[in-house]
Amino acid sequence: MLKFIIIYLFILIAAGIITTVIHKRKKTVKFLIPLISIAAGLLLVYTVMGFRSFQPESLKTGWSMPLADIEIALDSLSLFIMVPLLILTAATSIYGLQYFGTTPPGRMHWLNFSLLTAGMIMVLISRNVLLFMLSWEIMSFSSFLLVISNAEKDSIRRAGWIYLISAHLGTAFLFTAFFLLGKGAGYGSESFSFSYFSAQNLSAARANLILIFALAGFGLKAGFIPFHIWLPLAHPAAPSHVSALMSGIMIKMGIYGILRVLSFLSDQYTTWWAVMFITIGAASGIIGIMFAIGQHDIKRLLAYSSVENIGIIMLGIGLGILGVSTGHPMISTFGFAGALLHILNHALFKGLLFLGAGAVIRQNGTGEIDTLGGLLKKMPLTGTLFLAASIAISGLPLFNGFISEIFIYAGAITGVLIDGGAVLPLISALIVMSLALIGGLAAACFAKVFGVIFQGSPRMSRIKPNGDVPALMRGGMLFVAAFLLITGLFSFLLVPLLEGPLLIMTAGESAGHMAPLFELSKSLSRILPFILGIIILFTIAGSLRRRKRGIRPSETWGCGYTRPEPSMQYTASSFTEPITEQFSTLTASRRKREGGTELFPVKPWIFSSNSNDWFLSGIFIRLAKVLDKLLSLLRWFQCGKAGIYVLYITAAVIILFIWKFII
Amino acid sequence: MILPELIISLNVMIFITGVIIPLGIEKPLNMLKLPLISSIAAMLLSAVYFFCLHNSDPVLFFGGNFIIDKLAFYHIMIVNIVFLAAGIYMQEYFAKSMETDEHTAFHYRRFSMLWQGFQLMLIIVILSNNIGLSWVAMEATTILSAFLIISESDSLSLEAMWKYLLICSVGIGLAFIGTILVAAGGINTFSELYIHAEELNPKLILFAFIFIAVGYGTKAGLSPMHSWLPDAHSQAPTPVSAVFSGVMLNAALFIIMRYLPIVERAGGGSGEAHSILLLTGFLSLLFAAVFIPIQTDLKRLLAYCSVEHVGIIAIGIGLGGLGTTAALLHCLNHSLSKMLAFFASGSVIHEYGTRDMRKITGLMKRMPMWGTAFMVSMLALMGVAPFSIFISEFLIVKTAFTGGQYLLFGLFMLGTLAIFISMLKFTLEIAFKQGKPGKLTGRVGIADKAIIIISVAVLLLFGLWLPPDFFGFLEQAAQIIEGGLI
Amino acid sequence: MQHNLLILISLLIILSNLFLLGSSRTRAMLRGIAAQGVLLSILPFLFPMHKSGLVSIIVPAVLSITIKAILIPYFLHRVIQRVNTENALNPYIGYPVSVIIGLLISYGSFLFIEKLPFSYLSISPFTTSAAFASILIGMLIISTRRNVIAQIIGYLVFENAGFILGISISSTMPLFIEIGIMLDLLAGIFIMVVAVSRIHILFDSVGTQKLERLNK
Amino acid sequence: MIINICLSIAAALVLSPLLGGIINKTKAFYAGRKGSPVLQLYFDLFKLFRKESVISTSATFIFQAAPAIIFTSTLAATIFVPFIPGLPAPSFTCDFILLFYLLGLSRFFLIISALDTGSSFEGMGASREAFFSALAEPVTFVTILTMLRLGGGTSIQAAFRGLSSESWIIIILTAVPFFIVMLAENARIPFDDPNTHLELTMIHEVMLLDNSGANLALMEWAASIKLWLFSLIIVKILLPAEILTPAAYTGLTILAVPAVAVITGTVESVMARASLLKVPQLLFSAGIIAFLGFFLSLNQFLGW
Repeated sequence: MLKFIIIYLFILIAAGIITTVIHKRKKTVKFLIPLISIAAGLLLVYTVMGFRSFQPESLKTGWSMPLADIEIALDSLSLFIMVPLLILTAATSIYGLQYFGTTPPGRMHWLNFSLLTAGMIMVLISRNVLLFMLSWEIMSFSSFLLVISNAEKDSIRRAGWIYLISAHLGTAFLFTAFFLLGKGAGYGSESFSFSYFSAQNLSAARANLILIFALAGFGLKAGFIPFHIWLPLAHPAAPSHVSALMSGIMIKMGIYGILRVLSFLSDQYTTWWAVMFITIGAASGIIGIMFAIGQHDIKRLLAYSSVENIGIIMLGIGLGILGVSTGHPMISTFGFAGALLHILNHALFKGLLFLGAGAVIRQNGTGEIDTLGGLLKKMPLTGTLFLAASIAISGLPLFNGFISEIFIYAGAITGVLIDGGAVLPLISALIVMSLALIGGLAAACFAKVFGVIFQGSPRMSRIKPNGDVPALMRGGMLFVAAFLLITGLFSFLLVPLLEGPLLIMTAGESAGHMAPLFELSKSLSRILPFILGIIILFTIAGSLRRRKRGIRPSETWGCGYTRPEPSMQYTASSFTEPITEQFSTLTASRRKREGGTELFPVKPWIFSSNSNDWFLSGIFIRLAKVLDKLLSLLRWFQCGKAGIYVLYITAAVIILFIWKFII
Repeated sequence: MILPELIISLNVMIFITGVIIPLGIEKPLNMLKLPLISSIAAMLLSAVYFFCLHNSDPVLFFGGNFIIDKLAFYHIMIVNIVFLAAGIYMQEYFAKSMETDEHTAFHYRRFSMLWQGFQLMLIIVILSNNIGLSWVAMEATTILSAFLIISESDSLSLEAMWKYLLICSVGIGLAFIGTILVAAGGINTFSELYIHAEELNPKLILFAFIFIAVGYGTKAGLSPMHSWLPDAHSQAPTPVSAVFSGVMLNAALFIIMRYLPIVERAGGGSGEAHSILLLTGFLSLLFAAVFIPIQTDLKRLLAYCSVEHVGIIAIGIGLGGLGTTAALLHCLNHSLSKMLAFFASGSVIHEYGTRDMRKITGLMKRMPMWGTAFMVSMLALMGVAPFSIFISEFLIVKTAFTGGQYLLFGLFMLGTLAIFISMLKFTLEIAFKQGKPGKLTGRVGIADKAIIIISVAVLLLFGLWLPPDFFGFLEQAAQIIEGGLI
Repeated sequence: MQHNLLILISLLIILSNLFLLGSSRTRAMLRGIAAQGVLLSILPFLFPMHKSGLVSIIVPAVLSITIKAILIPYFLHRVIQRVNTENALNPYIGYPVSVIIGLLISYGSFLFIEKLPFSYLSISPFTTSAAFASILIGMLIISTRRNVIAQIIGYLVFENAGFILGISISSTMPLFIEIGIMLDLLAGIFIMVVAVSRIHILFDSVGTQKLERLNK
Repeated sequence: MIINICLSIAAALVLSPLLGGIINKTKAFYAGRKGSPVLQLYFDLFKLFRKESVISTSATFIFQAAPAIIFTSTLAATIFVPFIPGLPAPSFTCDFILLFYLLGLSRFFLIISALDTGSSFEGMGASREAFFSALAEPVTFVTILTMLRLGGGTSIQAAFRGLSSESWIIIILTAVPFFIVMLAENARIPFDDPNTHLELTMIHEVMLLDNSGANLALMEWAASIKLWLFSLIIVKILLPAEILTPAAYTGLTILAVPAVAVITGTVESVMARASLLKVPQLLFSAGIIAFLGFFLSLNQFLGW
């Protein structure tokens, strides 16, 4: 299987380079990009088919880089994450082909796109620090270039700036984590090899340090609170299919990294790690969705919702660690299973949501939720798929989001029931509560998004939707949506995929505890299709009845107003007002009013609300300012006077002399 | 073995001829061809060195006053590459500026002569085995290059030149005292000194090394002696800046590298000399981080960036072991990317008519080729993967960490991050901010294109795949600094 | 005899340094530095044990007298004449204080030499300490005088220190290198002088105040 | 199992409209009025099913499909709460999550169907519904968790085993918040006033403004099924099946569910609708009570 992945890497890179070279000949480009997609599809089929009989593979050849060999390997964890990666690659590359319409993307666009994909695949299969970091950086860098593809706008440049800084900061943390991991092997090439990492015995203190640095480093990619700062800036900036890829799968590389590092430390799990993960998870989940609710730009909103979903994944991982550390493999099996499945699920529905958002933006020229409305009539397919993804992301049944959440719930509830010690049940109960709150708020959030964008009528008269998107884009969305439904209804098909990764994550403890997982998914797979069937039957019956009896169309009841106008509709801001008001301390939401104070206004007053991400301004920018202030303490140095400069030289000699001879 | 003598004599002859010929030429453009021709010749000669000597032990010649070993060859290679590229670049550069400036033939004649003299002296610095000769040649580089700075004769460049001259002279003067102190024992070649190092007085040698490190460190741009550097690099004409940053700093560091094994061996491997380099290297990084965020002048920014990278090289050497190898690799990486960055900024400055970064916007649209070169070189300088600087910095921090230098590691990360933040901001603004509409009028010549493509390719290649023998070669060269193979 | 001569010359060098610190005019400084050049050219004769043969004594002596005592002062003289209008030094530190600091430095360097843990340098502690004092005094002049000509003279003092040190503790350099060193110095000063005249042309001043624009 | 599912569904379909009638009768009793007949809702449904539907021109197919979806998923939720004990019921780990998430699904469609017409009144109702239910959800789950701990199992059947005399305080601390949640989820006073239309305080009723005919009937019916479901859960929590024979238990349930409705009616009669700003506070307090109950259910604390 590794062989095919390598071949695919070559296809990707070759296609990227060729499109860059023959940039002008659009026909050939049109031929090459679907190639990426089709190859991804084939590889996906092969991957999924071969999963049952999968054996870990590895490959090691010399590399001219110092201390590093080309060590690549494929284990079930990597393979599992490869699945959503391939699905999204296939869908987004097809989608992206028509996304740009009449203005083609820049020369480097497809090269960056394929490098991003290739980088992610490389991250998944590399087993050597240098190779891993190079792939990691290629992934970050190519996505950075994609983010700034429209860099003439100030906001986009800023987004790219903050994104690359976060990536760089993350790299610094990762260096630290990896160096700590390899410290036992000194300067040898072993110190870079993952196989060494997993074999060694670390002291608890070092394991703690490694975990903290790895969390910070990978967290800056995964984007949980407080490291999410770049997400809401970068996702809106990138073209939508790229956002889909970035939000759907690239941020999961951070999660993958955390899982990988955890697998090195799998004999060291402690309860406080679990508490840390769960705190991070709950905070990201709740704060992320709160911020999402307050947003009025669709892609920004989706970005915050990614923060929320990463939070859910972290909750699952935390639960998994908790289970292992307290000796309850069933909890950890459910926890890790939920987390892993949520990686897949979130990739699917978030990918679809971004593709849908891209379709909306492409057809309307704006992603401002409050200006849109009534798009479902013009874009029925996009709207329906968006609805499906909205239901899925809210964790509601029939679609896939529900499955992973119920796994985490199951783990937590198992934990709640365990006697002996209050810690485990309390933490588990907190997980349940936060998941419930997150779920409810997510439903509110996506009801708002769907309701305001696709329903009612356009809230601004200048918005003139152009009908639905072209065929390839629809195809890309349908492709993802199919997986959404299949995963949601027939989750037992997926559980076997989890077996291998779970063994890795729990250090083999999950081995005898897969049965409850199967049972739960089988029960769900028995009931959910049945419910869906009834719903479909009912709906058909209802429409038949309407067809027979006819319906009387009429204006929406205006509640007594004689001249209702589209601008009187509830907007996104007004929809979320109760929530943003209530939690304004958390989301730093501000209400703004433009207009006079008179009783009978001549000009319309404009109310708007706006939530301000205080993590960026409150933590990171403040830290940067402190750093700058510290540095500026030395700015007298370059005073421009040559005489003084000579004095520095004298001082250097004298100080060195004192240092070396007197002290 | 007569070969090395022959080659070095030929090399000297080439440059002397090169210096003399401009006296007989009238047309400025032809005068500027000479540096190019002599660089090509020097390049070919160094290729000959390589084929004849790359497997042999260090070769001493001219009574032991000169030496060719792997370390020297590596640096000669950097010198020749950068000078060759600068020679190519200057053709277009001066052709463009001739349209606007009213420089006389005298001016170009002087430039051509000084330039070649400068190159010759740098080569002698590197090939010299005699500590006195190293000093003489180094001082000569200062003298010869001073007037290269003020080719664009305005008040700021004069100021920069004055500071360069005064401060570097003082620095080199200190190095002279250090040199004399080292030679007090009666031995005056690096190779002999290394052999007899254990008989030397370790305290005296360390005392001398303080002078040497500060002295040559001044020329190399190590903090706190770097104060001349931003002025000179920013005010000089672009080819000169490129050569300053790409070669001269390395050459000064090279002499320190030569002294290092001697000092350490005399001191019984106590690491005193290394710690001096670590301190100054760290200070360089610090001062770069202090001043980069407030720059407005594009070339000044690059100059401070040189301070940073010299600091990184010094840190690498100061760490020893793998760090030395990484530092050597960093020398080449930095030279290439800085050279490219200066070339790009030179063209940009010419096109926009200003060096104020706030006024240079929309570069990618206006000058796609140079814009790409600028972007790539800046990103490489910031240490973004997959460019080769990432690899060398990675190895250096790895060495620092594994060696237990956690504080240094942390400060290194913090410093580079601070630099990264502001450099990235500048780069993005310059490259992408909405600029004046319309594409450029001037085109990029084929030679310049070649420079851009080759440098970018090498930076990228070395980031992903170091040629197998190359790293081994570097390790052997590093062995010389580590003490071993002189 | 030789020993006493060494002491005398060292003292004279220190005195000339103090004179340089105390003088308020570039012309006066020029005289001081020329005198120092003459003193230096005597030194090679006092260290015959370092030399192998008459040539290696005479060449440095001749070189130093021509370069340090004649050529360089001549260049400086020319440039001082050209910038006649501006002779003042505008020091950061006043002349009396400078002299006192110079005295302290000289005294300190004696102590310093005594304390140094290596004996080579103590062959003639007076000259060596005079050399180290000259280093610092040269730096002091460069740092505190706001006049480029004074800065050049400061640099010369500093260079002379190197020469003294070279003569007194080691003379194992091949002759061609010694010549190179001298030529470098000459060329360096020449370039500086040219630079000064340019500065004067451009700024109509040789004060350093106008040379402080590149400052961040 | 099929029989039990069918029985649960049938009971919910048939008996649920009764509750609304009982509540209204209770309120009438307190107000000293005669009030509408107990079976009024049956009549309403019957009438509405025969009427034609008027549908807004700005509505989409969601608006037309929503009643069916809402009705189905609410009904599907009832199968996890078997009406007759002793018979096998669909039960698996975390089935109550599915139960409440099915209600969530129906709520989601209720909200988007309200938004579909573009009416600002319906939007307002939708907004409140979304917010309050998000706050109610964690409270619900904590109460269930407490019951699960007492019952010692992971499916909702275990929660129905929980009552024992020594833990009565926990039962109270669970039943009270669950009752509050029930009021909130079913849009009763003090969260919402089901008797008024077109007031700014409306939540549930206002979302149905543009529905008519069969659509409205389905919506109303679904709402009463939901009320039925919650009441049934309360009854089941308070009345453990083990201590009675199945027949007696069924009989008792049939009596007890209307009793819950009577209590609801009493609450509605003695309280006024709370200010909207108070609603989150009310739910928070319920949450705190529920969490207290959960806390006590941890064994150590029971040992006191």
